[in-house]
Amino acid sequence: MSMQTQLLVIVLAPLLGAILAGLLGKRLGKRLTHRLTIVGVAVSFILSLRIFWGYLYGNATPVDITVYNWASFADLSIQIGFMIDSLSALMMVVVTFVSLMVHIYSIGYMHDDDGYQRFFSYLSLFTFSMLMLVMANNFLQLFFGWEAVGLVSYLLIGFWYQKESAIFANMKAFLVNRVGDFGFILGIGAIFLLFGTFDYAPIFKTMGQAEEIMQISERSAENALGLMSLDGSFVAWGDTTWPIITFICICLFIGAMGKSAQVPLHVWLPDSMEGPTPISALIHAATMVTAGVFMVARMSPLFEFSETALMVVTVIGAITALFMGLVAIVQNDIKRIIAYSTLSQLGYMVVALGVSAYSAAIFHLFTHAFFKALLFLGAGSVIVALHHEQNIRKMGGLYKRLPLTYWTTLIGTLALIGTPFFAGFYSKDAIIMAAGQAQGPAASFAYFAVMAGVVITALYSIRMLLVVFHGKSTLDEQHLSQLTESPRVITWPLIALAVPSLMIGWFMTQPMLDGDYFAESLMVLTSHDTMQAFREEFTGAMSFAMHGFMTPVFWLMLAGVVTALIFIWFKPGWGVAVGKMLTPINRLLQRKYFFDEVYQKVFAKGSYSLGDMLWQYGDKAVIDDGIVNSGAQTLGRIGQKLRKLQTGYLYHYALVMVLGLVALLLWLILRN
Amino acid sequence: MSVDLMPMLPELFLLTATCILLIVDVFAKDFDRLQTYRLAQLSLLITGVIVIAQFPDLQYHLYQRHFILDPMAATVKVSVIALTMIAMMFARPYILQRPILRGEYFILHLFAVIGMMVLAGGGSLLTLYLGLELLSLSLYALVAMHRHSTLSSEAAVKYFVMGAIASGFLLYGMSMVYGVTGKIHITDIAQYLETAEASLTLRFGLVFMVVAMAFKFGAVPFQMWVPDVYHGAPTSVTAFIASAPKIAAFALVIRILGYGFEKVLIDWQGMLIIMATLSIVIGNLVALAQDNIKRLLAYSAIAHVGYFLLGIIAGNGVGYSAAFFYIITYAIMSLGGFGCLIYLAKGKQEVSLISDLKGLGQRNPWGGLLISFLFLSMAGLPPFVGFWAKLEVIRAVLEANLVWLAILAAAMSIVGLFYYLKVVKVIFFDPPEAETKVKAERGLRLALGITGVTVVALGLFPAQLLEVCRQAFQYL
Amino acid sequence: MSLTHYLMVSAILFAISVIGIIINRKNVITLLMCIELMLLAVNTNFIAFSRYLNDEVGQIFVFFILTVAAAEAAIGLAILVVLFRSNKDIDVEELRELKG
Amino acid sequence: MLEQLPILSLLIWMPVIGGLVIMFGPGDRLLAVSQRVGILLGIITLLLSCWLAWAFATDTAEMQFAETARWIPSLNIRYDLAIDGISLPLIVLTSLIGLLVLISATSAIKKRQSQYFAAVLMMTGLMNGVFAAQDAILFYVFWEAMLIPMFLLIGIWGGPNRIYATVKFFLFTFFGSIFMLVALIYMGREADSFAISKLQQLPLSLTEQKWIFFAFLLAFAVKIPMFPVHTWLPDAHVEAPTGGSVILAAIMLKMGGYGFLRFSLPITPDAVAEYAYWLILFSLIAIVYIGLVALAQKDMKKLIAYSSIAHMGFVTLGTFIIVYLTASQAQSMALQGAMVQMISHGLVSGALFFSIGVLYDRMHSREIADYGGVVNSMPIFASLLMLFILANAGLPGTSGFVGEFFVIIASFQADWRISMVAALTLILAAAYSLWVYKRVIFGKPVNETVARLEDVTKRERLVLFTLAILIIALGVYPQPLIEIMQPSLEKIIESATLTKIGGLE
Repeated sequence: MSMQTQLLVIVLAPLLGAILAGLLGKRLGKRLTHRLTIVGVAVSFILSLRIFWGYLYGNATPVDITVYNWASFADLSIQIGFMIDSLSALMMVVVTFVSLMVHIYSIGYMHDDDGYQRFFSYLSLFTFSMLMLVMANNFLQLFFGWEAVGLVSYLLIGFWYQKESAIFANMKAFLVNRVGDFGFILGIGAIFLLFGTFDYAPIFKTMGQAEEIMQISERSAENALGLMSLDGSFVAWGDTTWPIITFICICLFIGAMGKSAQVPLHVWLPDSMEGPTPISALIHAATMVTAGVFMVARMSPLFEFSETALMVVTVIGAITALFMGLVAIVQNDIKRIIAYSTLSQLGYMVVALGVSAYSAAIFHLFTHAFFKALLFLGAGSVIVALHHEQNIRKMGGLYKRLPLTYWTTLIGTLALIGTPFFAGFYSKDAIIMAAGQAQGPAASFAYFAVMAGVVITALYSIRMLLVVFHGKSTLDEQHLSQLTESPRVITWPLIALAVPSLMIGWFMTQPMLDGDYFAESLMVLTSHDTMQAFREEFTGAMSFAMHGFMTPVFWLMLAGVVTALIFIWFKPGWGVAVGKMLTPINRLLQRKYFFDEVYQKVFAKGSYSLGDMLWQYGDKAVIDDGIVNSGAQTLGRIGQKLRKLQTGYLYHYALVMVLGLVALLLWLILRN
Repeated sequence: MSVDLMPMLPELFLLTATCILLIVDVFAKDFDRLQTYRLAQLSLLITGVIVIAQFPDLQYHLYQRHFILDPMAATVKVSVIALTMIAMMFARPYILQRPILRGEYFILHLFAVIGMMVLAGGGSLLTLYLGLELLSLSLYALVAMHRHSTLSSEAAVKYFVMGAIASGFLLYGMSMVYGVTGKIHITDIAQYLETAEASLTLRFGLVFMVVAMAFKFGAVPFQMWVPDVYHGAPTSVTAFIASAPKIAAFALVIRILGYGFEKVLIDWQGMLIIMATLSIVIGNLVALAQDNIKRLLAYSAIAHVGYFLLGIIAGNGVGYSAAFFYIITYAIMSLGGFGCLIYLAKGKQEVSLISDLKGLGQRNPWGGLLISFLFLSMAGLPPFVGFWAKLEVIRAVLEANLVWLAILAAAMSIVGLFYYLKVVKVIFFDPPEAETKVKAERGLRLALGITGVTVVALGLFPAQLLEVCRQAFQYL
Repeated sequence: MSLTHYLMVSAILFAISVIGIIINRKNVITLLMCIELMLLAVNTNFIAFSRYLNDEVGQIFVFFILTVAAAEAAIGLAILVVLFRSNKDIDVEELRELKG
Repeated sequence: MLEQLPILSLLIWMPVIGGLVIMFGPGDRLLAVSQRVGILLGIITLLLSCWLAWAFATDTAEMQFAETARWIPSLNIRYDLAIDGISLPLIVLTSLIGLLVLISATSAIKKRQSQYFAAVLMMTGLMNGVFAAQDAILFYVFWEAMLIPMFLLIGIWGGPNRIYATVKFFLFTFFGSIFMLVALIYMGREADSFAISKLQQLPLSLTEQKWIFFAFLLAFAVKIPMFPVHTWLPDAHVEAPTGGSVILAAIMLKMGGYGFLRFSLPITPDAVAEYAYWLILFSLIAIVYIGLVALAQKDMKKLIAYSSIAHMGFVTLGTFIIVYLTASQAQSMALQGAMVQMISHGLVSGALFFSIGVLYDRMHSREIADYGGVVNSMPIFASLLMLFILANAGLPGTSGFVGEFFVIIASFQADWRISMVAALTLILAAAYSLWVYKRVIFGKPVNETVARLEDVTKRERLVLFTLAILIIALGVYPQPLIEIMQPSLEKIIESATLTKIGGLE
């Protein structure tokens, strides 16, 4: 198979599955539907893996392929095509693998649902969209994938459309994402202004040349672009000009904030947990929400040239990493805890992006995809076992009943909190080190945030683990004894995800963080190279992990774990007491910093009332009643008035006639 | 001295025929005067054929230049005859149901036609005056024909008194013109103005004459009689008054202003602009406030006169032909409009209020459609002929560089559309109050069909008529 | 007497007739008389001009006017009769069924 | 064989005459015959227009399939028909929508169906005429004549307040176009011809251009409609029967955009340059203001009507932004955006109004509050409506995206602030579209009637699927359409950017 065919198959196989499942699902039946879609995704996965292998161990070079001409006019041609390099290959594997696992898992999870076929159709459609996103070789297609994944996310969050909360959440998700897209499309506009194209390749090439110029002559980015007869800045307002690269990057990042749920556009992600759990694993943990991170990394040749933008990225990431983690501590819904954890982890990735540690960000994305998907699926397994109970306070002591779920979840949790040897450890440590290396106040704040985040992560993760699986069950014995481990279609994916959560770091850390796996796809200016320290320290996966026990990070994590153990395990009463002591903070966290309330009041209600006001006063009162109708009425009234002149008296008529005559005579005289 | 009477053959023939008809009618025994009616139609038809057969290609000044035979006169005659024939077709079933003298009715029409023909061919102030009076006197009598109707007699009195004042004005003006120029021939007057400066007395005379002509059309502020007469007269008479005489009056205006006083264009142009503006504005606005459909049509007639005057204002061939086209097509539409009212009248009951038309579209789709066509045509919407008329006059106004007037005319036509739509709305969208189907006599249906088809056909293919109108002024 | 005097007379006659029509609110017959007066004024004008211009056309015109005036009067009176028959009244002020 | 036929005349007169024949021939007495004849005519019209698209030469801006005949020699008005790349897509769209409206009417219209058929057929023909006319007066005749069947359509088959709506509609549009007539006559006199191509070449001073521009603006702005002369549209839409709304939204509004491209830009380039600032401003107001107003609507049709106005804001924005663009790429992109947006909006708004019609036929209510949970009983319908709603919100992959994307990107080249305000539609359109979808479709069935609704019938499915396929096709692969339009748009750009007053003053 030629490369193009392979790529097309990768993309179209899930799409075909989705279309078949969607249109013919009812006729195909459940079994055939899930088989079809799974085959589709499996084919994609296998082919993706092959390509990935080529980049990881072979010496595959980046490819840029055009599939078809989407639109062309006036020397401009916008084409649909694929750019495959180490970065996209990695993403393809992550997407297809997690998707495949979720497909399989869903056979069990969605078994009794009426919308079974629809669900698989959406899943495959999502896979298609996500692949389009990561494989895009131009901004248009990127935007297509970007919105398409948003759409499927919307559909899946509202999958249970009878649930009022679900259909509220999905709309919210879509709208908040649209706010991000608003920035994104402006970014694309600015890119077109600067480069006159939507394709990655020429953009990256230009920026590569700019880098060379900058290195040779130590100029600023704008200057460098200016030398290449590109306008490095543009008029913002009157005489003010803005550096265009910064504008582009910030706009694009606004898009990323929407998709990757960064503060303040994060509010949709916790609510998105209204969707079925497999979706939370696939879309809202492993893949879609990382699209923003991927995009920024993809655009590293642009971001590298704007200190301002990078600073913004760092700060936003740090805020998200720290404050969203805090919220996770006080949540009681199992899925929401994981959701906030996802937010926090996304914050980590974004911090990494901000400090130019793109490889670390992507690596964390990679490991996170496994362990977070694992955690969600584990949670899903628990939820299924408890007949769709999600409140952790109603759980407890489940480890005996659900051993497989327990052990896999444990692996996931350990990976999440960054226990040495687990996948999460490598990626998170790299990020922390990079943040530590970076200069400037933003980076210092970020460093603090990620360090504090370590404690917090450990705290909420262990809390959840303990409350759910250990402790005293609130269920009575009889109920508890009826609980059984989930079927194999559910547990196998757990195992399949647990393995990489545990081990992936051993194999991948070296090529990805230390090696040159990303050399062709990510651009880092030498002055920004925050991964330097990591590379120096890294000697091998095992030794690095051993070394990990001696770092402050480990002790912070341990502190978190211990705190959790004390509060949950040994002295449950303390928790309540501390909670009481810190009531205001507790309340702030419970209400998630009041973001939802404010947004609801200001934006949702506000724009509705504004619209209503414009309608009532602008359209109805001023234009319609004020001008149109009253204009017509005035004319009618004038007509009525004039009508009175026709009195019916003959002598009046004669008088008018004579007056008319006289008037004309006068006019004649006066005119001369 | 032998005189060639051939050029006057149509007039002479019609006069003879009418006189014979008067006698025939006296001896007619049949109640419905079918014979008289048929003979009247026949004589009109023959007259029309003669006019067409004699259609001149040049302008002839005959009989000591009292009589002009030119394409315009012939066109006016043909259209007047055609419209009168249709008007009589409308009238017959109508008067049969009412206490209206039947034989005389048609004969008066014939006299009016003779008057109009004389008017069209008038080459001197005298012939113009005589033609006008013959027309007017016939019309006064026609309006009063419905002897038991108080409205009708009131309308007749008003029409008569006002008309008499107007002809007094006309004569007074003529006397001044005569006094200054010493001539009563149009061509002589024109010649006089070629050489001499127009004195104030002459101009005063002009004003008096303009006022009289404006009265004939019903231009504001000389429009007061229009609504009352249109309203009070028997509908069939209104239909007649609203159509053919307008064309004849157009001939009068062209003869006097276009041919006679062409040199002092600047004087009468200003007056016409004032009157046109007022007519368009007041006609349209007051029409808006009407609920009687005949009055509505009357006010719309006033507005249309305003538009028609726009063509005259230009003061050149383009303008006159536009005005000519306008007035001919308007006469057709207006005749059709009143014809529809006759058609809809149930027995002795008249259609007077707009609300009487409720649900007509359902009761009688053809009738509803037809009346809507006519109304939309009057509103100047394509593909009906009224559109071309409007286009022509706007073109003429632009020709005269009066852009503001064109814009005003355009703007007021929106108001016009509003009240026409009001009627169309009632016809199609309001539910019918009574389920009665409208029945009508064949001749009436035929006549309506003719007007309706004309309005649409001329709307789609106006080229011929436009060409005829253009030809009428090629010697100017 | 010069032409101007005749013209003055006729103008005054004309004015009287017009004013008569306007201020008469009672009898329709008065209106008819006023109309006749108006035509008289015109005739005076024509004859005066004719004499002044030494041109007989004006006088011929007057003959026509006189004839027409007779016909007009006849029609006017006929209408008056019709009016009286239907309204039992010839009051000008009562003639206001048609208005607006 | 087809080459020899006067194909454009056929596209115009076949439906018109067919409509008359139906009305006065079989009528309601032989309804089955009327229906068949009507639909057959619709199909033939569509096929002919498709043939037109197939035989169209895409590499030239020349007028094609020209027909010419004397009409009114004394005024030099001719019966000139021809199409270029701008007319063609609109004609195909018109024929398609006309047919779909006929198909849906067979079940949706209960009273005086044959007359409805006649009105729709006549409108189809006349609208084809508008897009094909190459003589300004001929154009105007079609432009106005079309109002009459629409007037009747709303007035006879419309909702409770139909009379107000239809009269308002008629007067508003007439108000706009009458001044255009004055302008056309004025230019016709100057050019001694009413051929649009001649008018385009007519040299005009700036003052003349300004007056003419305003006359045109009024006509096209009302039609398209632009803020603040848009208020007829919501009323007309709400009261119109489904087919009326569809035609109104899908085609009639496009005539305004078409007019801007065909008349305003080439004829008055300097005036356009002078006033583009304001037009852009009003376009932006339309996008934001109307978007917000749409959010507050309680009536589905009104909501879609307002969203139409907002979407047409992109057409006007794309059209007038070219004044501020210098790169030919960006100019092309802007105009392409405007045109694609028109075609797309034709499909999307048509589909939306059809969908509302589907609901209305079952529930006899357009109030959003009367609905909820429709998905439970009408899943197929819900999925289709989802697609349309998303296309309305400009989701990439649907046609709704293409035009908005082009316009936003192109206007960024002029001024990023314009682009930013325009991009707000991403949020607003999504908000009102999805919110109405949520309230109507999602949730538990609000009442028994909703719970027992029947899903789309075969006929409805045919209509909706056709539109759905086109919407996706155009979103995924707009190139064929773009290719057709590009040469003609380039010609417009060329004439719009050349000043006309150089030699005059």
